[in-house]
Amino acid sequence: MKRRDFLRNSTALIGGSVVVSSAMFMPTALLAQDTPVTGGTLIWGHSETTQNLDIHQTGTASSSRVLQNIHNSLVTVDENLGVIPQLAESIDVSDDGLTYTFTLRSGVLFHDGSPMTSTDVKYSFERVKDPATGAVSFEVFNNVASIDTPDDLTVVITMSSVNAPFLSRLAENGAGAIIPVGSGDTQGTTPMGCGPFKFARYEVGNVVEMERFDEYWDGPAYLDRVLAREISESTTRLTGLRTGELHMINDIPLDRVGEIEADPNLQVVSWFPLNFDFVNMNHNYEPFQDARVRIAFDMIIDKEALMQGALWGQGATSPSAGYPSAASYNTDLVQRPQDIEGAKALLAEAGYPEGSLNIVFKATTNYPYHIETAQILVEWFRMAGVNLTIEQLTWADWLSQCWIDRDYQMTMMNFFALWEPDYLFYSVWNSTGAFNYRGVNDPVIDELTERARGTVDDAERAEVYKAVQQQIFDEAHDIVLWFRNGTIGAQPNVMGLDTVVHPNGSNLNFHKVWLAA
Amino acid sequence: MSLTYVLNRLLSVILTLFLITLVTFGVTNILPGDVAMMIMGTQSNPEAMAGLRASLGLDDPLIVQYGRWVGGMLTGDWGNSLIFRQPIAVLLGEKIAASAIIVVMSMTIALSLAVPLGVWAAVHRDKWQDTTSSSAALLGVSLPDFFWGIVMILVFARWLGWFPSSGFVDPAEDFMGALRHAFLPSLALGLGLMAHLTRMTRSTMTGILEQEFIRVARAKGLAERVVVWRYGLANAIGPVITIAGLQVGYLFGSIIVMESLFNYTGMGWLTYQALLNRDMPLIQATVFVIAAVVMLTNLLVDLLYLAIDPRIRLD
Amino acid sequence: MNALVSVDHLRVEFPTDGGTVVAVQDVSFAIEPGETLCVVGESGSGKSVTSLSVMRLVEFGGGTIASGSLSFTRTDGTQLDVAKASPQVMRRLRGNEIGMIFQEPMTALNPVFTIERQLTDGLILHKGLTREAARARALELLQSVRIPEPERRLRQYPHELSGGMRQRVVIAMAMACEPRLLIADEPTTALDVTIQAEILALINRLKREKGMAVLFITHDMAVVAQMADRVVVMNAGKIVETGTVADIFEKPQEDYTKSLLAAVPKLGEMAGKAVPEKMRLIGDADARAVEAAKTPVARKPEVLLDVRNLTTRFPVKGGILRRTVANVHAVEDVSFTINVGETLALVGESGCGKSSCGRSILRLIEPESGEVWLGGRDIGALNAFDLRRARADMQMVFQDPFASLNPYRRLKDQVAEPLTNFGIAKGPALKARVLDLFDRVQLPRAFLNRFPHELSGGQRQRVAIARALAVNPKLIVADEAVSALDVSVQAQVLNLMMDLQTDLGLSYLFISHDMAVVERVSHYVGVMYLGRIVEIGPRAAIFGNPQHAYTQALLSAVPVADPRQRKFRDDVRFKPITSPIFPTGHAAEPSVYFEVAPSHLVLQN
Amino acid sequence: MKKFRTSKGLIGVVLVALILIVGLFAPVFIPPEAATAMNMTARLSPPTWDHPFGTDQLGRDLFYRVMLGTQTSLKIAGAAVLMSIVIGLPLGMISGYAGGRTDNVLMRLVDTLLAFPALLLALTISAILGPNLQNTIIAIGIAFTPYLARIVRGEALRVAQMPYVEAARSSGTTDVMILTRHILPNIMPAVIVQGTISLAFAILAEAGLSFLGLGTQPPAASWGLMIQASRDYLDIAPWTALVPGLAVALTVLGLNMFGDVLRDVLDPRSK
Repeated sequence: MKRRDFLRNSTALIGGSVVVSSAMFMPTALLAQDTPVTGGTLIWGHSETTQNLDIHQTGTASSSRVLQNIHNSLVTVDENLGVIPQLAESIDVSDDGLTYTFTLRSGVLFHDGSPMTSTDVKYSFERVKDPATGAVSFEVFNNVASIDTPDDLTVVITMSSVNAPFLSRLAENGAGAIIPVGSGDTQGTTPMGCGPFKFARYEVGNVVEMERFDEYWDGPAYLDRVLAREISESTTRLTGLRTGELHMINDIPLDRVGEIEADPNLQVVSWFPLNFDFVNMNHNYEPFQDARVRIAFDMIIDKEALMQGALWGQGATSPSAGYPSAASYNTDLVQRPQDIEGAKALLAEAGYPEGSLNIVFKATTNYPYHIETAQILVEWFRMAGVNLTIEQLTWADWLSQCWIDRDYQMTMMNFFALWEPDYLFYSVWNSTGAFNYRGVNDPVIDELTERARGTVDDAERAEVYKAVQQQIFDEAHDIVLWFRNGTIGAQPNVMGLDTVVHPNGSNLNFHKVWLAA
Repeated sequence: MSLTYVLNRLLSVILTLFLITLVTFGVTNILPGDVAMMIMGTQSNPEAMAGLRASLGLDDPLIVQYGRWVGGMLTGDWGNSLIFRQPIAVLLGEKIAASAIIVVMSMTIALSLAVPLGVWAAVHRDKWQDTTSSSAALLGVSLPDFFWGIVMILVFARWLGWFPSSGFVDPAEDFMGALRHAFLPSLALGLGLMAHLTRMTRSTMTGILEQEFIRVARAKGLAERVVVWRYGLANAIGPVITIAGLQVGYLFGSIIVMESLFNYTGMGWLTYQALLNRDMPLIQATVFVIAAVVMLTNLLVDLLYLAIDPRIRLD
Repeated sequence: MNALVSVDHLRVEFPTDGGTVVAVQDVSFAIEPGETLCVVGESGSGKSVTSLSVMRLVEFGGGTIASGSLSFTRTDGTQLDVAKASPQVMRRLRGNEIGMIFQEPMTALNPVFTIERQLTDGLILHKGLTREAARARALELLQSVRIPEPERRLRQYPHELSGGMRQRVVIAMAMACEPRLLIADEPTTALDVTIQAEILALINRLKREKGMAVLFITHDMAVVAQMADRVVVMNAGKIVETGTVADIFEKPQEDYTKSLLAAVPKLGEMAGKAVPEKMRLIGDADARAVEAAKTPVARKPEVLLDVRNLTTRFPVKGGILRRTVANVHAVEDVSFTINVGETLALVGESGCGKSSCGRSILRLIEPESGEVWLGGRDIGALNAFDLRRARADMQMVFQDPFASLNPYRRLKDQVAEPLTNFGIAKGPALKARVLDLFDRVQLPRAFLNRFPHELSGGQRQRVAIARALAVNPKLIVADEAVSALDVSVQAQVLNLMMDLQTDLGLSYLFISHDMAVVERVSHYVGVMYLGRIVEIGPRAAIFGNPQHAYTQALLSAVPVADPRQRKFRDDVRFKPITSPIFPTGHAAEPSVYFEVAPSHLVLQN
Repeated sequence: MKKFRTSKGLIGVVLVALILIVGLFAPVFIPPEAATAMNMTARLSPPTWDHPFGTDQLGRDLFYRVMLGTQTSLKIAGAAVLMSIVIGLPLGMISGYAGGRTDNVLMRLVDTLLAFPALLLALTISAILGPNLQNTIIAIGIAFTPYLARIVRGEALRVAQMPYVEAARSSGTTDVMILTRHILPNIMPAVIVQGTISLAFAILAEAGLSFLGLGTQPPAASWGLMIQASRDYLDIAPWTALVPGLAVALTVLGLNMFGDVLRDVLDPRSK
């Protein structure tokens, strides 16, 4: 499955439906689609508030979504999620996997006009590596022994031990973003890099304004400016699109996608996947130490019905959190069908007869559909004789209670679809993984994920990860539910939207977007 | 005497402000979680967070942090927001101005609706007009203000298209635009404020209309219009404004929800973001500033009362 | 020539939730040009409603003129039925052809407008004057009501003026358009006696000068005697009797009028009598016989209360630190004694310190210095515990019968409270004692379980007395205890108090502003002025031979309920009372007295 | 009892009685599952015969939810107001009666609390305590307390100066007795009236806190939670907001009218 198959440009759909209606509704997009026009300001209703604008430090998707347009990375991924050079021209990895030699593109300029050189790369990487910077990706450089710059356009990185996912990790999370030497202190307020747009203005909570960088190495963008207006209230954002105050919005409220799609005056871009969701059981909580309880819980849930209920059908269920189009995705797995009676029996076998389990389910209001999910779960669990009580938490409280203190019994969370399997499986399911807030402690998984790190051969590595997925499923360490669609709603004159979504499904790239007259 | 009165009030305001710093600082430090956790979100890991925490100065003893905070505020150094990486003083400056527009506008709307309605009710006390007016006023407060906010967005922005649905415009750049953007949230807030003000206007006016000087005015042959709207209202303005001043505190609570809804980035929004993100310096600053503004507004209202009512003017 | 006003079978109704209340019915009278008609009656008699009807202001209070006519002769000679006139016509009449003054000078002026604005708006409206012309006329008016510094007053706000001055402004306002009828609704009731004298004289002078008629509403027969040409006596919404002032006072026809007159003490009527005398009551013969059986007695020689150099000051806070910057010298070096079974009256005008003096003795407010000996104990030296005990010996009866009883407690509980406080009685004994107290103050036992609002003012005051008597006190401080009561009720309560004195040997500290009542009930009288007793002595000496200038002024200002002794024909003017506020550290001189006669002391100035 | 017969009083009494009856008896007749049972084929259904008040975004019957939500809303509001009275009443009474330094200190504290907007206070308190019903009640209760304390203090100050209090003191009544027997009954009408009005505000406050995820936890029904959940569907399914909104509106209206009437009725002088 290629992710491109999921990318639907709604203009095509509209074209189909327009045939029967009057020509008045013919979107101009169809008429002028293939001749990009330079100029114009795109007003984007951004679904979240940007915070720290330092690409190395920020861990929030909101800031990354914007900063993607200001920064370029040494490497990035193509549509098939293969690592490709971006600011590097070529990459040479030694056979022992310990030495990486990057040859940089020449003539790349920062927004201040200075050329990008190997010293900037060294500066950027060392900044991320330094724990004092507080960079989210600092562990990417854990095995890096030295960074050398033999000349202006060559960077040589020597590893102390093999780290197979190094390159792909470098393509994610701003780990490979290059900033000019010495600009670290000002990145948080005035980000600067060598991306297609220059940072122009930031009004906290209100707007981030970017303007075209004419000397961009890959050719200047079409748009003069992008105004990213931050409107976190979904109804308000939608109204802004409908009244024409906004050219485009990301994250159409799930229940409204159908409505907007049916509106001939608007276009919808939706893609798959944006993120995956899974139900978490705290492995330190006694009942959940028994795999039978976890499996029984999995059996209680009808994932498809839940997806229709909570996501209004805007997604696809999946038994594994592995990236659906990645080679490592285990296609053999099938989600357990709902079997309330079976679950009851299994629970009774595990020593928890009907009515004996009283469980608090913590859900964060940060994701309203988590609340809906939880409410539906309560009904099914009641049928299975498990009393579920919901506790709604703000984002801060969820992070503090569930993520940091691991003080919960059940919860659910989503992660942006992590296409890089080491980042995904090691961080989330390895007993020492940074994102293992459930306390999963499975020697099998620990062994497999460690082994994958030392496996240089891609196909071989993919098999290891398939085994990991099998183990997670068999033990029901977590209940993986689905991958959710990403959506963009736009006025018909916003063009080039097929290029806007970054392969990772989260970031938006406005380089090739243009406004028809 | 009125100067001493002002100084007196000022002194008690300063004392209360000091108590407010203590409460604010104390409470914010009981809040679970911290900003490092919020900056990193679900991408965090313990080591990275420790580094960030140290670089943000979150590890100092509390008393040092309190001293640094109060000392900084006194010397004008309000520090930086940890989450937005901006100087707090700059942020506050922008956001207070934004909220001031809404506060003033919603209060103006509320007063210009509530005063006539309240007077009307008082004049026709215990008649159908009274019931109608109280019910109309109560309708505003019967539904939460975010409900009215959404209704405003739907009616005035989406269906009628008269006003923008969201956002904030700097009045220095586009004054009319700023007013247009502030109008809908102000209207929604005004409806909520109106109920109490109508009630107070009614009861104040009822009392005043029973006063002897109203009978005297009538005995002079003055028209009822003059008696009520000039003789009566001139006496009611003071108490009504005092209530309006007290409402400002309530208003600063309401704008938290309303500014989020309209994506109108003012003090309410900033405070809420600070709270959500556990941005301690920003929480402390915003909460303190809101409390201070509320107190100073009440002081101002008292002084205004002083100017309006000659009885208090002298002592 | 027509009467100026002719009221014919007036009926005024007030629709309420509980049905229609008839406030006034079948009222007819006429006012001739240039005469003063006094409408007199007790509370609820309908006298105020009548006066408001003439202006048709009654409808703003929710009342309606149900039937009858109110014919008014206008300046142009035409007759107008006020009951049927349009609102526009009424507005032209009000303030222009009919002026009105009200009871409360403190609230009759709009507190947020200047005097000028309030004086001129009627002139601008009715006479079409320019602002300048109206201002000039306002100045003239202020001069005609004899207000000092009229220019300055125009710029001032009401609260900057004293009560007397405010009433002058209200009169000036009413006179602004030179109305042909002035309606005065209890214009002096809220004023001190010297100011009342001034205002009455002013109304008389203006009436004479302008030749206008006056409709004067009052409850005070003494004022009627002083002011009226003719009198209408009202009771319960109806007219009882109408006649010339001489006829009403000398040949009253109706029982109600007679009893009203009987209950009014006349200043000077006690001359040459040794002991207090009970009030005359005209009612059923049996009651009179019982009443007569008890007569007030002479005082006993033993001293009960000995007050020495009592001084009470209230701090005036000021400055940023809220420090005391000045003191109100409420009570300044006051000394007196009260013997067992004796009544000492403290008289004086508002603010003279008489109430503070009473409260200081009970230590309801803490005195600054001085000693209060009660039955050989220094009250001032007692600690909180002993003070509570000592209060059983001295009780207080307050002025306002509406405020002095807790509206939420049953009467029996309120009377029993002091008994339970001191553990004097419990269970059946307590019940018996409460019953006994109710009997003693002549309250029906059916009232035991009632709440205060179910009682009339006089009945409440009896409850207050019963409560005070509960603990068998030796001294009762009666602070204006009968001032708020209608005159007939006042007489009953006073008689009760005198009976109790005879029966129980009580001593009273009788605090009052009413000189005529004081003359009737007291053995000794102290006159207070600015916190000091300026003159004290046996009642006969104070009333018969006043020595201090203030005492003389006070007595001369008291209206006498006798139309042959008219006092206020020409302008009367008394020295205004100065402020008792002194800066901190002000050393007050001791009060030094000289004895004009045995135990008749006068303050040396 | 005449006062109840006015039209306003009648409306108030009837509304309050109706709400109390629903609050008390709805849970007896309606099983709790009725409010949480979902029907994915009838999401956001407008009022029909099956669902007279329509359904919400999860296909739950709004009639059952609003009926069962009555008790929850009343419980929260009632408990919060009760709490503010339990704390605020003695605080205000002592402050008003004692005066002087005690009054100064207490009122300075109250002023400090008053300077923080109530919603901000409630927000912070529940951020510290965590979100559940009990903590919501505490948060609203604390936020309301300073207002009540202020009103009580003013009333106590007024009553403390009444001659009957002076009379009680001069007849040897102790301070505690004066507070309980004389001051308390006389300020109770004001407290009760303020209480009824606060009830209305507390119901709304719960809605406001629900906006932030505090308050009643789903899938239980409360009016505030229902209004909060409706905000994303106001344009396409207005009944989801109108049903609970109307319930709150009628309650607020009823309580206010009832409060006004209560003020008159409680005054023994007006009978």
